[in-house]
Amino acid sequence: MAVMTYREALNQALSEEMERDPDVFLMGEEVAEYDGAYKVSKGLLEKFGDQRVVDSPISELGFAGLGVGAAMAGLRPVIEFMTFNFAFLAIDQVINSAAKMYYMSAGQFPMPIVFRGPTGAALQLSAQHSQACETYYSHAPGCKVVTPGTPADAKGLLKAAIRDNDPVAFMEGELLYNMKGEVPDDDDFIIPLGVADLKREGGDVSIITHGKMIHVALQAAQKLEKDGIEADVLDLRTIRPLDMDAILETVKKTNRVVYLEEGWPYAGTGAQITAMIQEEAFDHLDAPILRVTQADVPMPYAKGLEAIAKPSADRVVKACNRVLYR
Amino acid sequence: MAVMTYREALNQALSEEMERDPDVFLMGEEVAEYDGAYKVSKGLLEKFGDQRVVDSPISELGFAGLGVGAAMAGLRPVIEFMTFNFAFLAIDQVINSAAKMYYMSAGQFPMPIVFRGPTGAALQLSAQHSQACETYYSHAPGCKVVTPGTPADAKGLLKAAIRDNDPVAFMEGELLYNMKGEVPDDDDFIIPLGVADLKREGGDVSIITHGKMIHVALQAAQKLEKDGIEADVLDLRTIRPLDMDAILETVKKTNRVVYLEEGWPYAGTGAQITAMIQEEAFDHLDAPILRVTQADVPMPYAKGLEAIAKPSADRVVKACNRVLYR
Amino acid sequence: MAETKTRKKKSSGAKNGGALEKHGIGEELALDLLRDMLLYRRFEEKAEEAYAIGKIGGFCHLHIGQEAGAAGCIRPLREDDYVITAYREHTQAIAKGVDANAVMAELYGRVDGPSRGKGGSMHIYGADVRFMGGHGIVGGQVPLAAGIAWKIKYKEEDGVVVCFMGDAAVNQGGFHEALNMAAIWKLPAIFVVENNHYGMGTAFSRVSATPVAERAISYGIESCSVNGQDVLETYAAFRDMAEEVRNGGGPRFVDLQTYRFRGHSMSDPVSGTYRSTDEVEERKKKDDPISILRDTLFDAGLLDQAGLEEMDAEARRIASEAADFADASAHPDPEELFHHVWAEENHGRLFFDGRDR
Amino acid sequence: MAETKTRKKKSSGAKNGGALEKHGIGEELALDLLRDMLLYRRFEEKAEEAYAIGKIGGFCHLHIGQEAGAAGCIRPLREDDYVITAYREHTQAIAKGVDANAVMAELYGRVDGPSRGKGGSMHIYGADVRFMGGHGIVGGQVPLAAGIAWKIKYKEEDGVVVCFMGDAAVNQGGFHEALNMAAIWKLPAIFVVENNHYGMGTAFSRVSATPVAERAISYGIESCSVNGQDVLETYAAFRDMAEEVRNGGGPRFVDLQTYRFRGHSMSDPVSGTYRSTDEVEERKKKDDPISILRDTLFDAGLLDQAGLEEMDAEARRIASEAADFADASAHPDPEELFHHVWAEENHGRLFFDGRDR
Ligand SMILES: Cc1ncc(C[n+]2csc(CCOP(=O)(O)OP(=O)(O)O)c2C)c(N)n1
Ligand SMILES: Cc1ncc(C[n+]2csc(CCOP(=O)(O)OP(=O)(O)O)c2C)c(N)n1
Ligand SMILES: [Mg+2]
Ligand SMILES: [Mg+2]
Repeated sequence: MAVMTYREALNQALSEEMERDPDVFLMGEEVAEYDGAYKVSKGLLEKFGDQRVVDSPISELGFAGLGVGAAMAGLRPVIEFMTFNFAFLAIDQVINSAAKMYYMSAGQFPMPIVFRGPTGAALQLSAQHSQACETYYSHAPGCKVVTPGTPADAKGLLKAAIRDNDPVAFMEGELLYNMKGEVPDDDDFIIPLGVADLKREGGDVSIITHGKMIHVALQAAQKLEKDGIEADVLDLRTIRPLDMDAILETVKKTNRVVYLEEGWPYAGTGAQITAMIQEEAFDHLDAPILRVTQADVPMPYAKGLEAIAKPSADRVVKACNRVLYR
Repeated sequence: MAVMTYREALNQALSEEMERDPDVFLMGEEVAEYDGAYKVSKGLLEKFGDQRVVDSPISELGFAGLGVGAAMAGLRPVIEFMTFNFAFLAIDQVINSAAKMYYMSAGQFPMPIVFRGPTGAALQLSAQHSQACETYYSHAPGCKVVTPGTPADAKGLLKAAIRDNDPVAFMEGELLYNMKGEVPDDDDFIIPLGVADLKREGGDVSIITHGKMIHVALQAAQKLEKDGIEADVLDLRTIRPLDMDAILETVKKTNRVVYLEEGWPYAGTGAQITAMIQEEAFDHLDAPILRVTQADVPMPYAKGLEAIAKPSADRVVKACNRVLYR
Repeated sequence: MAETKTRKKKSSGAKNGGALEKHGIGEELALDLLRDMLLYRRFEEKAEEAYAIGKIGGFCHLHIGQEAGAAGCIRPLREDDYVITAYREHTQAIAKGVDANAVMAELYGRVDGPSRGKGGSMHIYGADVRFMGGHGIVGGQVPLAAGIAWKIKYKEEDGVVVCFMGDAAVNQGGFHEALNMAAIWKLPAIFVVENNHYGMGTAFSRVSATPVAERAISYGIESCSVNGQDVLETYAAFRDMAEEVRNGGGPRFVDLQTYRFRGHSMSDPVSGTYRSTDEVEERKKKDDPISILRDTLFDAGLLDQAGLEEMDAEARRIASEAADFADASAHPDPEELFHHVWAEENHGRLFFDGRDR
Repeated sequence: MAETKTRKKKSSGAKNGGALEKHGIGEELALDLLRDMLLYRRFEEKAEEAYAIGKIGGFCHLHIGQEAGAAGCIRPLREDDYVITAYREHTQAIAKGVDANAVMAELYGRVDGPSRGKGGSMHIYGADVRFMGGHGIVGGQVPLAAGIAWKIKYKEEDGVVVCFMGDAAVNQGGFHEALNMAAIWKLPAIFVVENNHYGMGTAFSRVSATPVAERAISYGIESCSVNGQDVLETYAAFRDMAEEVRNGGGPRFVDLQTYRFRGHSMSDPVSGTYRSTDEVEERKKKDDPISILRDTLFDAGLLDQAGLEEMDAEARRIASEAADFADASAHPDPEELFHHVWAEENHGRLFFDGRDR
């Protein structure tokens, strides 16, 4: 096991998959000469040349569509959005072309394309640069959504996403790029899509989450531990496909659930998971499922306001106490 | 009370509000000379001239943004999307500009703009022309979402939406345009946003829905009646703002809920309503809340497949029987 | 198609006789182009009938009047070249090699259609013959074409992609983003605007301050205008352009001047406030690509009435055979609803609609 | 700013003396333009300091080197004209009349900022002075500008809107859609590309086959290139253009040639693989808009070193006063988090985050 940053893990995944398959190429703004706005593609231009690591114009709709066309013709594009906040400009090509093409052609055109970049908030980037965008992609059948929270997950899942034959929205986190963690050395280290990971074993309450919120969940679990409460912390890792078995397992164990997510509540991921749990494990619930989310407002710039807008370990603890009726 | 079509009701609402306020104008593809792709704007060009009823190029992002800019400068634009399926191209301006501007400017720029057009499926229009788009708009704070299901609601709600000072995604239905119903004659007939309507009084089970699905819900209620089951049918009418009081009232009365929606399940409106009900009326639920939605697939063209992809009264009846444990 | 005028025949004899030579088009090829267009015409007339009796539903956009934009643009291409287009694509699918029976079956929503009835009129695909669809979002196919051209360049192939769009599509931002990328990366793509002068009910002159042909200047892409009602001129232009692009000439932009003889779709009126009946009748008389080629061949003595009728009978035969084939094809089974959503199953759940309900 | 070279002064005396006349700019105005630019420079240098010590966070894009694009473009406008721009807008906000103290307070995230600290560096607005922001999505402000121009036309006013964008923004589809609409409806808008030749680390020449100035040809919009480092030329160009647009001349497109002296944002390097340190130093020496005007005024005998130092002291005073003001301004109260999401409450629930948790 090597210790590396989330950024390096993504970089390795890209590099290894590009080595492995000449049809894989990376395109996006600043990915080549600038090594990526967040340096995720550092060194790849040198290694693979400017036909496989390509700086695009600021034309999100255009280069996302270019990727879809290239995938139709047999390549395996990795399209980087500098952040998913800018992908609103491209979402027509993701939903109307990428996610629907395989169906509209009755299987004639698989769509092995990855759209990747950070989602959610970093620090004080204000409303137009801080949105968590999962819902816009998970809602549509035909599009897979992957949200790694650790370096190992980032590497294993990106490699799986690149090898997958469906379009994948691969959502990273600006605040995760510098995070360090252990990553298996194996060149073929793959984490299959759709397998959740129980990141902490408890038994009193289930904190279910995805993406960078896994770290907030673990902090909350530590605080709860001090009060003698042991929390299961389940990291979904991919929200479509969804590891429902793992969800039901922890629910049936603890009978109490808090869903934690970075984004807004209305029709968010937590709403979906909550609706499914109450449907499929109704008799196992000893309390309503609570959701901890971003405050239901556009993200403000001011440091203090941003801090309270984001989900916090304390709010998770409070929610856990509520479902435990403490 | 006059009897008129949903189309005529919308046309009246537009005409009356344009009469009332010279700052209201209508822009979109084919809205002027062609009277609208679905004839909703019939006669308005003649009545108000080509500065107030404006044919746009096929530039969804551009004319949606033009509307937002005009609203910033003090006008009250009504922007027609021929259907919301095409608004994926414009959603950046709706979410990143319209929905966030008032907040980013701390109240300097109210955003009195209506984006309107049909959402969801008509008949055999296939995957790129049949998507129900509510989730893409309801998810974001700053954007109101209105989904009238009858002519009276269409008129009263459109007038309210035009007078509202926040951006409103006003979602109609192609299959509703020809539907007839009674509409109050009053020029100032307004249905305030955020008021649900109990369209049928029952007591055994609650069918909650919005938009054109209200008619499927009422059919289902009739079928259930034959089996001696009386269903409440609650039409939310607006999904943001949301009439939670009305929802909780019917839930506490029947203790059994089915949410019916036209769109896809994952992170749909039903997921949100379900999550809220189980949180706020947990002890009142005698059964899990079930959702009846479009099949979780892109909409197929073939008549037979499309028919089974859409939510049906029979599937609603089945779901009601399940929550009634019959 | 319009009746021939004897006078015209005489007077234009010489000029027309020279048309084939002028464009370097042989007799057999010229006759084939006529066969192509007759088939497209009869095929879509059949589709019209079928639509009228409810065998075909939804939107159905006919190419009638614009057939040279299928025959003339696509016949000069190689099998390994790609074609991508919008929703007015029945004839172009056939031109690229999708079986006419299959196309009709798709319109009928049957399992023998290329998309097994799931795509319908707007979404015809032929992966095997490199016909890349069939797209319903105006302008949506243009960035896809850039991606297909990207693949050709990436794989160092010598193919080209021809991307069709309507005149209204040039007002889509994606069109501009795609043309800019094609220009900076010198992609082997030919962007063709089938300029029938209207987007639904909107005359192009009302939504553009400049003619279509000028819309690529900003990118430094070489442009030309082609008479899309003259299939010989169209064929020659695309034959030559394809060669140049194939040899590294970079992208091209074509203003293909044409005219739509029918309404925007089956549910739209042929004429109305946006264009007069006279205008339409005038164009049908003067500018029918089939009549124009027919007259040329008559005048050049390469075809006579009998030969024409024979050809036409054959076209009608294929068209009605297609309709019979489609009608005999099965409706997709209910479980097909859930096929082809995902190319790859993974661990975990991919569908969320609770099948049991 | 770069040191003056005596030789230069002598040799260019005559020419520079004539610069004011040539552009029809009076002495006081010329001095005001220098005052403006000095203020912008010192103001943003202050912001740099504040950023370095963590008083300002997030993205902070400086205009240093491009100040003529604020002073020269906006000073000629009327109060009732509109300005809208992207995220590199501190100086342009001040130029349009937003109080410098308030702008700095916004950068600090305090309640005395125009957005009460909720907007930050990228989202400065001044509704009262018709400064329309402050937008973070590249190209996003361009359609908005068309809408503002639409309102001017709709209300039959004689104002204009000046819309700034960077060179990279011309590759956004929305830019094209907006310019096309401006052209067909003859909207009173001036679209200005602040062409500093790079979008972050990407040279424009790598993402466009044609120069910026050609990007409006397709719409038939009159274009011109202006030396954006020469504030006198810039001022004169905008003064004249605004008059023409005001009088119904329709939209204009300007390639304002300039150069960014700092990194893309505070978190980006000034130079790197995408541009050499030499290039940057060279441009700073040769092309500082402040030095250029200073030399002109020196040579014309309208300003001496003492006068300059006085001016500069005043600029520094205002800048540090702004920093002090910002620092003294309160942080927004927690409950402000939920203000200004909705302009209008309705019946029913608008917030869904369960405040009690
Ligand atoms: C983005 C988008 N907006 C609107 C529509 C509805 N629509 C379908 S075809 C059409 C007109 C297109 O005209 P043109 O591009 O000239 O092609 P033509 O139909 O003339 O072949 C419109 C507005 C659409 N399908 N997609
Ligand atoms: C749609 C979108 N894509 C990407 C970004 C990230 N980004 C911010 S500024 C920028 C470069 C813009 O360069 P240019 O338009 O030349 O303006 P300049 O910064 O040079 O003033 C990029 C890529 C963004 N904010 N919006
Ligand atoms: Mg057309
Ligand atoms: Mg730039």
